[in-house]
Amino acid sequence: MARTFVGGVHPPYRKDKTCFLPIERLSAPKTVVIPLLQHIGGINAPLVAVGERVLFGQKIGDSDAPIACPVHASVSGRVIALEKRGHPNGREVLSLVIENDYADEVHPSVEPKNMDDMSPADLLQWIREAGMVGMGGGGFPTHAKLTPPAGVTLDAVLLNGAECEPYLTTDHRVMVEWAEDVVLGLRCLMKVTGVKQGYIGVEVNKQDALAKLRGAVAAARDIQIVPLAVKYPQGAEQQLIQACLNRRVPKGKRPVHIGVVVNNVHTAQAIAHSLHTGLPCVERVVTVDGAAVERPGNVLVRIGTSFADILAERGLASEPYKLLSGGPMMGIAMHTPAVPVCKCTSGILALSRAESPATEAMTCVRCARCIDVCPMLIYPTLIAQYGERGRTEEAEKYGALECHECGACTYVCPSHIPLVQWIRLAKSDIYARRNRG
Amino acid sequence: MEIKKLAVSSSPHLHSQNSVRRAMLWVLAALAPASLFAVYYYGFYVLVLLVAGPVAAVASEALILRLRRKPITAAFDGSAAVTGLLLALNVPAGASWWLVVMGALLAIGIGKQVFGGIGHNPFNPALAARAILVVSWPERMTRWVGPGLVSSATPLAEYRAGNLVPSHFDLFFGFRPGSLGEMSVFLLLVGGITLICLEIIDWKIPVSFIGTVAFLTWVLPREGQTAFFAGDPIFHVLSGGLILGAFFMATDWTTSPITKRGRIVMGVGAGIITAIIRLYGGLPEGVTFAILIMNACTPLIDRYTLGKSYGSVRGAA
Amino acid sequence: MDQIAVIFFSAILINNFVLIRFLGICPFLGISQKIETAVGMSLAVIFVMTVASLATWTVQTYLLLPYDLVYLRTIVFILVIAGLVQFVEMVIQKSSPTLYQALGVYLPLITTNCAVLGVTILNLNEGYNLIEALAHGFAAAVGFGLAIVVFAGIRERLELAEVPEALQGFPIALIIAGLLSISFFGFQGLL
Amino acid sequence: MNDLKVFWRGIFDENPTFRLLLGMCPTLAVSIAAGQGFGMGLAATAVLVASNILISLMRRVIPDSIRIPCYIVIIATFVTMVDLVMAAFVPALHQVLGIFIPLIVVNCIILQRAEAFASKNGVWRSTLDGLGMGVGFTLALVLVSAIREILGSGTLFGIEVLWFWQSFEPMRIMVSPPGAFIVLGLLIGLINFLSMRKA
Amino acid sequence: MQIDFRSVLLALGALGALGLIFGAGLAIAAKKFAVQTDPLYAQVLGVLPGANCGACGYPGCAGYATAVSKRLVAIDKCPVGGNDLLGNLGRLMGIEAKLAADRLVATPYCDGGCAEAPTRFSYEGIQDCVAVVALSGGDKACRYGCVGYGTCVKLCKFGAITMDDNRIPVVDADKCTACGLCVAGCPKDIFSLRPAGKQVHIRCRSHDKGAVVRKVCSVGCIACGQCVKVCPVDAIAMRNFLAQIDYEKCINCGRCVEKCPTKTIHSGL
Repeated sequence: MARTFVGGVHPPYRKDKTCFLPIERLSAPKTVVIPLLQHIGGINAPLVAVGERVLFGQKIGDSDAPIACPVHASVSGRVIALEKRGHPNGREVLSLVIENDYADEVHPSVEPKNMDDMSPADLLQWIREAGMVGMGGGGFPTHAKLTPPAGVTLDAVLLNGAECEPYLTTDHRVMVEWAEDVVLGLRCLMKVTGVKQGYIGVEVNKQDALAKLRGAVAAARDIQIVPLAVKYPQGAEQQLIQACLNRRVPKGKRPVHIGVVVNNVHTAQAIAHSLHTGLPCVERVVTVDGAAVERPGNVLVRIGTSFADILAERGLASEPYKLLSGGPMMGIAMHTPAVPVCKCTSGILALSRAESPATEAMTCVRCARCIDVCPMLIYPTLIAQYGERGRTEEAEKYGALECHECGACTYVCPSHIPLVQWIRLAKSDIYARRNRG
Repeated sequence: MEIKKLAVSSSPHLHSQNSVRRAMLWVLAALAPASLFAVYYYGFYVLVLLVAGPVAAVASEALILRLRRKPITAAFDGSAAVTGLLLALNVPAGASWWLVVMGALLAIGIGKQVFGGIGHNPFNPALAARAILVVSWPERMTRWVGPGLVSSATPLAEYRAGNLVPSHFDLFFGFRPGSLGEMSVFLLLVGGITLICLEIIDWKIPVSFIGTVAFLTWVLPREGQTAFFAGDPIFHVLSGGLILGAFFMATDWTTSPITKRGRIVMGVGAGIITAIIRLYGGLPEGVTFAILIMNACTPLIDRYTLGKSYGSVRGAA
Repeated sequence: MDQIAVIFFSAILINNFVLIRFLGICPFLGISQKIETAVGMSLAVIFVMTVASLATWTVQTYLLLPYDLVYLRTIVFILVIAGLVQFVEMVIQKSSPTLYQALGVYLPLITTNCAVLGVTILNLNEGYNLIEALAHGFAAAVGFGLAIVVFAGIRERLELAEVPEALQGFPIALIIAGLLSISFFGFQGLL
Repeated sequence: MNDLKVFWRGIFDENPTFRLLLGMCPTLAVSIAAGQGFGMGLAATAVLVASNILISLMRRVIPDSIRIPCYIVIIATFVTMVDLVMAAFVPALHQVLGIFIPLIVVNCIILQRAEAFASKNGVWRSTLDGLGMGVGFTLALVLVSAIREILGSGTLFGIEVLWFWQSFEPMRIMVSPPGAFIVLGLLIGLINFLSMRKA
Repeated sequence: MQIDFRSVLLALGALGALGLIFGAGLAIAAKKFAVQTDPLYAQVLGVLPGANCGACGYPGCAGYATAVSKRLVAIDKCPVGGNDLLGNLGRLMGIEAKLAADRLVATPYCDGGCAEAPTRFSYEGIQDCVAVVALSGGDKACRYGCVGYGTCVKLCKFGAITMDDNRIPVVDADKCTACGLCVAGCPKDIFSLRPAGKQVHIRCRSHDKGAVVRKVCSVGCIACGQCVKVCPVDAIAMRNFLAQIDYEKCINCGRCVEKCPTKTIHSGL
């Protein structure tokens, strides 16, 4: 019996074009743009100057902030600029631009590791140095997730293989092709945290991934493969925890506060890959899809490769109407393809108008479908309506701050109200009010 | 291929096929079998009523929107047509056409547009209009006729009078007098269950409403009797406008609670009021008034049945 | 006992003071913007009406009737009520400043709330004994409270509605009251 | 403000029912038939004029801190007089108006005029003000009750007026409580709408 | 006519007795439940404009009145009431009020509407400046410019701001109270308060270089410096590629307005 959570929606999968295609490696581009911020937390300071030559895998940005992790050069070559560039989060972020010399000269710090030889503390430090972040889209620094606050004992490590967003098949292919690495990565995370039980949650529409993972785990008892019902947002941290462990994360807390560590399967695979090769996080798999893309598929690219380069490689069948970074439910619409792939960029979707039609908002008819589907059990329409009228106290009362913007409410709204956008505005109003008073 | 200008919007970028219009068309479709049965049972004249209702409702909505200088396209979103049809289904077969037209005008005017139109009305427009009609022209609204427009009394009135009532079978399939839309329980159930499966209406209101009426009419003695647990719940569930009201009117999006628990409260409350009016009130039927009163209570119900959010668990402080 | 129950339910549901008898319309329309204030007002009215029923019944039975002063009824009753309300006002102002602030100018308005004077006169017109008068006063106030709280709920919701400008405020409130009144018609003939 | 304005104001610009939104209870309750509305209006006007005169006369005598109770006693006295007079001379009307005659005491219009006008102005102007407000209230009552009577009973002042429309069936809701609320609400809305258009 | 003195006396007696009883009861109650209220508060609230705009930083006029009457805050926090209010409050509180020299009006410092400034993407969603700016910084190609979704119109409690056909805010100087809500609420920081007497102002916020500005707006400041040269009183300075007027020095001569090649400098309210 597949496990699940309360609420949720069933958007069309649209995964069939890419989920059976093997991952293809793309050649490194002429220039890469490495944003100094590729995680949630403090921005890194550059460690190299313009004009300097950097090597493949060299640390080029780091920060003292407690929640931050370094970035690395994904090619060898010369730094030609340090300036604000477009970022897949929609804003402009200080970035290092490196001109590739195609030598791929590896930095001396890069050397394979053996997990069994390292202490948990060393492993933790190394995970930070390797620049590991949540590669599912969140981008929370992995090492910070593994450190429990005082008084909390970690007791479960969850790998998130739900991949509930339509179109995206990145994690699916990673699990199918590198199942052993995923399991090894999980074991590494379990060693760091001293947790005895690991779980991998996978939606049951990925039977091949489930089979491969079961094969990789074999008879081991310490890792449980959890089949999950196919429902959006099954892959959201809170919902995954509810489905796998039947626990809830309290308001304003993170999973680590209830002793749970959640990581994306791709992150686990990246950790394992890094153990094998010694390379930090310098490449990732990205789903390229959408009706405007000529040859959809999953590509393994260097971090910093621009969307434009990847789209040029895969070809455009028509002029895209929207260009998304991430999936269609939580992804961010880009206004230009001149943005680089970051560590947390899981997909590049070039959608046609028919795939993502513009809708006109009408009056709320109180059908309460948004409330029925909300996985956080809050009141989207009330937050939106009170927020619209500037009544932030009410918006907060109905749960504005708990919203993690999964988009299920907006997806089902028969009046086409941009609920998530209203809630986002209400949240910023609430924070602004708090900062004032 | 060159990218010239991209569209940017907030996530999500996918949208379900849901729309108010689509849902309203489904409601009309779900009401169609029961409506056609009324035409079959009573004859062609009722078709005039069933068409007059929606047409008058849509026309008056368009007119009022025009007067309010709002886009009149909103009149064709299907909600006015549903209101009009529900109103027509709530009059007796012998009703005059002007009664239905008047009702549709009242429903849209006083029931809906004075509050700002769709989504804002606190009372179900069709029921508000029906109540006005019942109070205004009681004899016209309760002059029940059988097939061929011969006068007769409804099962509930007969039951009150202690007379013989139709068999459960006849009640279930609709071979009995009543308002146009309330006769064939079977066809109404088909439509209602379709709407539940399509997630257009929530099962909680009809189930708790009908369940409460069944329970109370079974337990409580009718007026003038003393024996408890001696009622005929099946008769009460199958007769009158209970099924029509519970599936198609109490579930009205705008006027029913938005919380899950609130919908149960609404159903139970409407059930209690219906049962009390049927058993002890001056009127034989109480569904209309029960739903209207629960409509009025809906904001209070919503307020006091707010559920706990996902993150409202211990340790949240 | 039956008689009391009849008086009780009749005053709440069938002859609801506000919706059917049109007594106490001013506070009903004026102080029903928020549920909290409506509840506070209801409690104040329940208290005043019950005590007023007791006081006026006593005055009527032991003062006006024996000395043949029934024609002074209106003056005497309004005096009694005014004094009572003033007293309640002072108590609330002292004991619950927040409630006092919420009820604001409407507390003195209970004096001129025709529901209070109305219930005392009705008590006498109906020839109720003390217990019946108390029950009637209490139930009528509960009916008033029920109506005003339900009404406040609807009005709070309508804050989010796009009511046509000409109908905003009083007109829409009256129309809601009309529809609420119609809903209560279902109880006609009960009992 | 000239004296004429004081009088006219109560009828149009500051009509107690439609503009100041005062005295709703009797407006709703007795407006079943135009005759009743007219009778109620006259009774209230009588009390209004009389109390305005007396309060204006006594405005320098009444201590400020207990003025409201004093006004109420004065008003109650006149109401009692009107009550007794009506019981004696128009018993039928007195019967149908029922408790709304004694309830004139708590009619907000009268107290509001006492407080807002009579206590600050001379006798002549207070009389005019009371008269204007009273006429305004009476006219409003007659208007509301005429609408309700015509639609609800098909008559006006008890006379059949819809003789040209034989098949007219009275809309009985108009003569029942919900009709009162709805008609008054729509009427005030209409007046708001017209004055907004004018502005 | 025979007057029944007994009943008259009875009536008077009954009323008198009741009056005495109630009077005494109330007097006792008034003593027992006495609550102190500050008469100053009511007076202060009385002179405040009652707009409840919150520009003073308190939730509405009542909040500010409480604070003022308790002398917790200066009396010049309400921009709406203007000099009249300052005078009134000063009299009430016994404080010598320093009157503002010149009335201020809110002014939008951007004139690049639909016709002059192109957009870089087509926006779909809530018609609100804050909402669109949250997405990639707004759809205007000029990243300093007004995005034109009219949040300032909604913010203004006095109906002083409207959007023109070109989607640029227009301030009605007569209605503007200089409360500053638009200044604080505009996500692009387009508004500033300007002395109403100073008519010349440079309607641009862009610190981009001239070449960049030319590409994204036809009425933006290209930092050519001609206004600086032409100004007879040295009131204009070029700061980070944007000309700025020092209103202390400006004499409203309007020479810069004539000279400006991009018509960025305006004269008038």
